[in-house]
Amino acid sequence: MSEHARQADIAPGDEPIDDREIAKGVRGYLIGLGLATLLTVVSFVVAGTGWVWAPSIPIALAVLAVAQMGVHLVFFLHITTGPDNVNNVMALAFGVLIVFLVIAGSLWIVSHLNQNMLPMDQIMQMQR
Amino acid sequence: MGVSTRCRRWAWRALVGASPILLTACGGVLDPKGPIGTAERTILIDSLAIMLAIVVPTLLATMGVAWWFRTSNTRARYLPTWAYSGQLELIVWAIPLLTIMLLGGVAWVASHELDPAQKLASDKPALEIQAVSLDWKWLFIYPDQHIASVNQLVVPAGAPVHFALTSGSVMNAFFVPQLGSMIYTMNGMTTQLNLQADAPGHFAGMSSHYSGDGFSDMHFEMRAVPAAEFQSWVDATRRTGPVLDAAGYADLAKQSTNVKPSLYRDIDPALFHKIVSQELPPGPGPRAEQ
Amino acid sequence: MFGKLSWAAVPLDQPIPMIASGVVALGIFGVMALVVLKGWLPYLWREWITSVDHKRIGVMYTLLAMVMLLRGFSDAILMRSQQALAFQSPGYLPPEHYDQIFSAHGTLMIFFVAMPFVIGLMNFVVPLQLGARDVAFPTLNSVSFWLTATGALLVNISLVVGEFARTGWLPYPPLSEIAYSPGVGVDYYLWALQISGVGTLLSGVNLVTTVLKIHAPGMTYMRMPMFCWTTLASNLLIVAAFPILTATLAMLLLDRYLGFHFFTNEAGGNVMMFMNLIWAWGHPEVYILILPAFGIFSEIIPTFSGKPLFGYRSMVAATMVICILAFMVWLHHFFTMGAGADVNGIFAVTTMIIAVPTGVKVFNWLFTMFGGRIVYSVPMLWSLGFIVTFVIGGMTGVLLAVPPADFVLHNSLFLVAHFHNVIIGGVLFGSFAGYTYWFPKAFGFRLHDRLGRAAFWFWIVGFYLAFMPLYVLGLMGMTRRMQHYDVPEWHPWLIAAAAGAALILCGIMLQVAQLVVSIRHRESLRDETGDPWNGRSLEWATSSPPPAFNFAILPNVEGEDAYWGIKQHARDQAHSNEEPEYEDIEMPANTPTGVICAFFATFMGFALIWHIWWLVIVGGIGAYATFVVFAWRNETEYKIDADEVAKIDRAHRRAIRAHSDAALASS
Amino acid sequence: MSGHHSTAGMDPNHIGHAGGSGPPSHAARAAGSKRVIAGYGFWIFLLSDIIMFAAFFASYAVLTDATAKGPSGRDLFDLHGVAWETACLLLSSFTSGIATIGVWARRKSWFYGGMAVTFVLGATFLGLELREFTSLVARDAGPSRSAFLSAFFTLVGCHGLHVTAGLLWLLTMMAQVWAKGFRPDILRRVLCFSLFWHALDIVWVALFSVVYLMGAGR
Ligand code: HEA
Ligand code: HEA
Ligand code: CUA
Ligand SMILES: [Cu+2]
Repeated sequence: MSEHARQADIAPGDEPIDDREIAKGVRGYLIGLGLATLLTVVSFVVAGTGWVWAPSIPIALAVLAVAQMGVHLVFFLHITTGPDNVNNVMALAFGVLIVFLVIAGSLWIVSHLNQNMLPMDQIMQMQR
Repeated sequence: MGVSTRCRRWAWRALVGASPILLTACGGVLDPKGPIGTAERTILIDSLAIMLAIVVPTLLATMGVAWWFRTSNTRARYLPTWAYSGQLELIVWAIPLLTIMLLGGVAWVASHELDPAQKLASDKPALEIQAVSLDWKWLFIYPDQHIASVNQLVVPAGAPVHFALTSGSVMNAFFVPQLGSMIYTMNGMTTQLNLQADAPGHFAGMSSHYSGDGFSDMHFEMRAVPAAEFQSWVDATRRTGPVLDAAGYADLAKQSTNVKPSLYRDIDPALFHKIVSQELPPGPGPRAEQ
Repeated sequence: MFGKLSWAAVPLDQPIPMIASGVVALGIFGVMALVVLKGWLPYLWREWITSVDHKRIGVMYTLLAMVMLLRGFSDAILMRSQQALAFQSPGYLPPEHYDQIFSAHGTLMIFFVAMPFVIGLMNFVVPLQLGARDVAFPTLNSVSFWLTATGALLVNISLVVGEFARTGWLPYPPLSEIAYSPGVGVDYYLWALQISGVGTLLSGVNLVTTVLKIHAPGMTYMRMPMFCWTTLASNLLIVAAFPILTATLAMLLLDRYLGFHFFTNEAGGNVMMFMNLIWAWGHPEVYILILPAFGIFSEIIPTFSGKPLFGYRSMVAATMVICILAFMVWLHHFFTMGAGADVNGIFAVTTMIIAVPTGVKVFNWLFTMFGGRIVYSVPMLWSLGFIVTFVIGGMTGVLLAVPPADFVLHNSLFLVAHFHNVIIGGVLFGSFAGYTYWFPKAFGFRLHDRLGRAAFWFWIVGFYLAFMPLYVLGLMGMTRRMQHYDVPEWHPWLIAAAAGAALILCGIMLQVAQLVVSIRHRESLRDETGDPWNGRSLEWATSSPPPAFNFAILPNVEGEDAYWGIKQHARDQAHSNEEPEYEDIEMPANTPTGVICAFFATFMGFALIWHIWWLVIVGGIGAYATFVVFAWRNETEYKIDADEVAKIDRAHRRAIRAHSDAALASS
Repeated sequence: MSGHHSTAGMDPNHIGHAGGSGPPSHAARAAGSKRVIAGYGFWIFLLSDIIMFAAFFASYAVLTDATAKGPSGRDLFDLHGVAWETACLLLSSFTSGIATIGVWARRKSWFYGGMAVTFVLGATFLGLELREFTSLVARDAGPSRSAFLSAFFTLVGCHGLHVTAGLLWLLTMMAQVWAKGFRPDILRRVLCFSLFWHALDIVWVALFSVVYLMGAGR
């Protein structure tokens, strides 16, 4: 198999050979660490203080979390949109889709079920 | 429901012609005795007819093509490289897609029309029944009549019945095939069901969700009777049998199989509420017996 | 010392399981004695048990499936005869047995028959079709297989020691919670599936990686045979769905072992979450099973029609659409829970949409046959039987997807008929077709033809007789899982169904006979050229059975139907015989890692079921140690010399030349 | 026989040579190197792991309000501890990156140093988590108190178990490099380990956002 080995594909988490310069590498991880720290701190601040309008906190947290995951993917896992990464990104997209379907689907279904199965007295109250 | 009556009539004829046994065999979902069951049978047959319209030609074509193009048939044309055709490709996607659009429309509308929680339109008031599945029997509480019964259900014919259902132990499903729609029963939760029997009669009812060793005997008889007879049945019941209170319920909740029908003269009015809210704990399961 | 285990766990007082397990134990013991006495053990150990060759592992998977099929079928016969007898009588199987039997039947058939059968075929065929030397992770492949075997072993141990679950093939709580099922039955179920689930997941990872990353030169994605595509889709589903099963079963385990409250009646547990999650796995699971079968038919129908697959691109698209849609329909298994019209309606529509890509496949097979020269070989018979049967089963599936229809058909025998209709007509017929089609590739000789035909006809007639009555019974209001009943109208239909099962039994016996007769007459059934069916894809380009390295020189692919192209090219240019330059080939070395892992996993599973905690710890440490030892090896590959490769390949070339000369001479 | 001819070189759908979804050449699609294969396989495994977490997340989300009259997240969560845990894990992701750079540059000191610090940070994280768990159990808020707590302990504990497994793996990798040096098969395993470790950090981001920060705020 190895005769046909090509570097056109790249393993997830790897960086292309020619990019492997120590200084450059360290710089990448440092940028990632900085951005991630920033986002984490903002998340804790948003949740822990009254600075943000309370009902929007969960949305803000969700957005921040997604952003931070993105930072990790790019700077720590070296996932890019380059042609050598197509397969890695496709697999990731598939995974994210399934995660979304399972979580959102479950919440939607069970919330409807719960709504329809309130104990009798609560239904009576609603009808009156 | 978007299906032409001609189509429906055709389906009927096919079904009646093909299997008279199906229809004469009483007690099934093709022999409904109430509005819900009737509507469901209609939907079932309509959907089947829509699909048969495409499935039957497909099956015939399969067998025909397979037979005609057998090696020994020298008259059949051999097209050894024919593997693509834009038009056919389009048709191949379009036909099932259109069928499904029709069928999906039917399903969408029908699931709204026949939502089991939906009240039935009627000039008569609905009879309220609280059904509790237990290991392994059914308890029916008549909250307005202050009576209860085990493994038998008497309702007035021609009037809607509203069921509130729960389980006193594991999951079950309440089902009277000739009246339609089954629904799950679960501990700590209430499901809703609305049914009606159009004319007096006896119908078999059962649990249609496996619930353990005694499951096969977890059936009950449902009787629809004329309104006057219903009233006299209620009156008679009020005069006989024990009272169902918390202690009686605890007894009933223990596992038992093949339970004979019985009646309760009076009930604790909050009984159903106490079961749903788990104030009365769920049935003890097999351990209690040892 | 031995946790909950004591002699009382062995049901000495119950004749049926004791006799059954006695026979099984005797059989196993007999085979083992034979192996040892004949001195075959070293051979088996070297060539099979420790093998990491995808072909050997594939064969072992299918063998496991067939053995479990016999067990699953004996359960089916028990059920059919019980229901034929139990009219107004308790029959001969009391509920606590009958309930174990349908639970074991469903569990075995899905997890230890259907799954290993399709995984075995994918394992065997896909690397050959891709023009590869092996799967991506050969050792992992062996681990996967042995973990699956462990699960199967645990289920069968439950026959003798303790009991099996009485909760159906999917253990719905709260019935499966400790309060209502205090015995070890559910624990057997849970640990068997957790252990084999790890194996399945790993083999999913393995095959996805293989299809996406390992090819012969020129084998682009759009040139892969359909079976590779459906393998990709099916294994993507495995990778995405099995973790959900693992998580769900883990929650039930935590409830049972540590008093958690995910699905209990008490303390806020929510049983609906179990139904929701188990079907979020369960529905994709049925497409995990059917997609490889679709792929098998997409190989067989073109081969025996003598033309390429019609609408290849549509087929690829349909496969991937099914793969995604599979995750958007799971609620159709609990329409009757009462989620309301909007939820039911949406899931009804998404469910039905699956009929579109499936229909596309059916029509494309039809057009593949159109204009062909159809050879009615045994694999082709199974394929035709499949199309007809599966379309009917699919149609009743779509009917169940209409919520108001499901409100009266859910949990009825109509449903049971639906899924046997698609599983037997689809997955099982597909597996049988693939088994007959690729058998010569695996063993170098064909299966006996006439016996195969006879088996097919018994099967198909038996199938319709056994399962069409169930549709009628479902419409008559009969629920599933009834141990007895007292409705006179049901009785004749159940007797008919039992007769059908008896015909199926004849079919099975003919299949066994076919195997035996074929082995006896293997010389006359020999496949000399490696290409007995005039095949179109690369597995037919090598000898039967293929050498360990599959291809002496990795083939160069220049279009779809790779081998067909090569053959045509050779015929046009009459130059198939120039000899390439052979090179040394490195192949992964055999290792007992898989079987040792499974050894520890078996003890660990058994110990967990019976609460023998010290043994759990020993098993865990043993498994970890095995991996470390494996990781410490220095020699992970062995080399096959170019001379050796040349010798093997020349023999194959000579055989092909002799064959084509003979063909020329006779024409 | 024209039929023969047209099948030979051509492909009937006229797609074979266009090569499908984009990769420009046969070369791109030829068998990848072992490193790519191993990394990709592990990537797929990680996705499956994340989907398993998704199932636990879904249960947690559904059961957050099922406190059975017991304590809720608001009553229980201590954001200070969580902040420290987060810091540990984030830093450890960085240090494991440093170990990776040590591998490229074939510098054992960077590798051992990075891995050792990663281990310490991971172990500290685990210690903090254990402290939280024991204090919860001590306050009668153990996993069998309510469905909410069952889901909480399972979700967070599952991540903790992954970290534990990661630490075991980390030590094994250090031992392997020490015993065998930077051999290609060992480097592949190191690659997989670093993927694993970074993925655990990503899961933790979801955990502290959804479970702790949103939970404490209710
Ligand atoms: C792959 C799945 C699969 C298969 C193949 C089958 C096959 C069969 N099943 Fe299956 N069945 C299920 C999956 C399957 N079943 C499931 C999931 C359930 C639900 C369980 C539950 O309720 O929880 C169920 C339930 C179920 C019931 C219970 C119905 C009820 O609830 O009341 C019954 C009743 O008779 C039944 C009958 C049969 C019969 C007669 C066959 C026959 O067709 C048997 C066919 C025989 C074989 C498949 C083996 C034969 C072949 C060989 C041995 C090959 C030999 C060798 C060579 C090829 C060389 N099944
Ligand atoms: C291999 C297994 C397999 C396959 C392929 C399928 C395929 C399908 N199944 Fe089935 N199903 C099961 C195995 C399978 N199923 C099992 C095991 C259960 C029960 C589990 C249990 O409860 O124990 C079940 C249960 C089940 C239910 C739940 C019923 C209930 O519990 O009440 C439903 C409901 O929607 C359903 C629907 C479908 C549909 C719509 C398809 C579709 O994919 C079918 C698509 C195919 C076609 C439609 C035929 C070909 C198409 C054409 C010729 C085109 C033209 C046709 C039309 C436009 C209609 N299935
Ligand atoms: Cu189930 Cu509410
Ligand atoms: Cu399904």
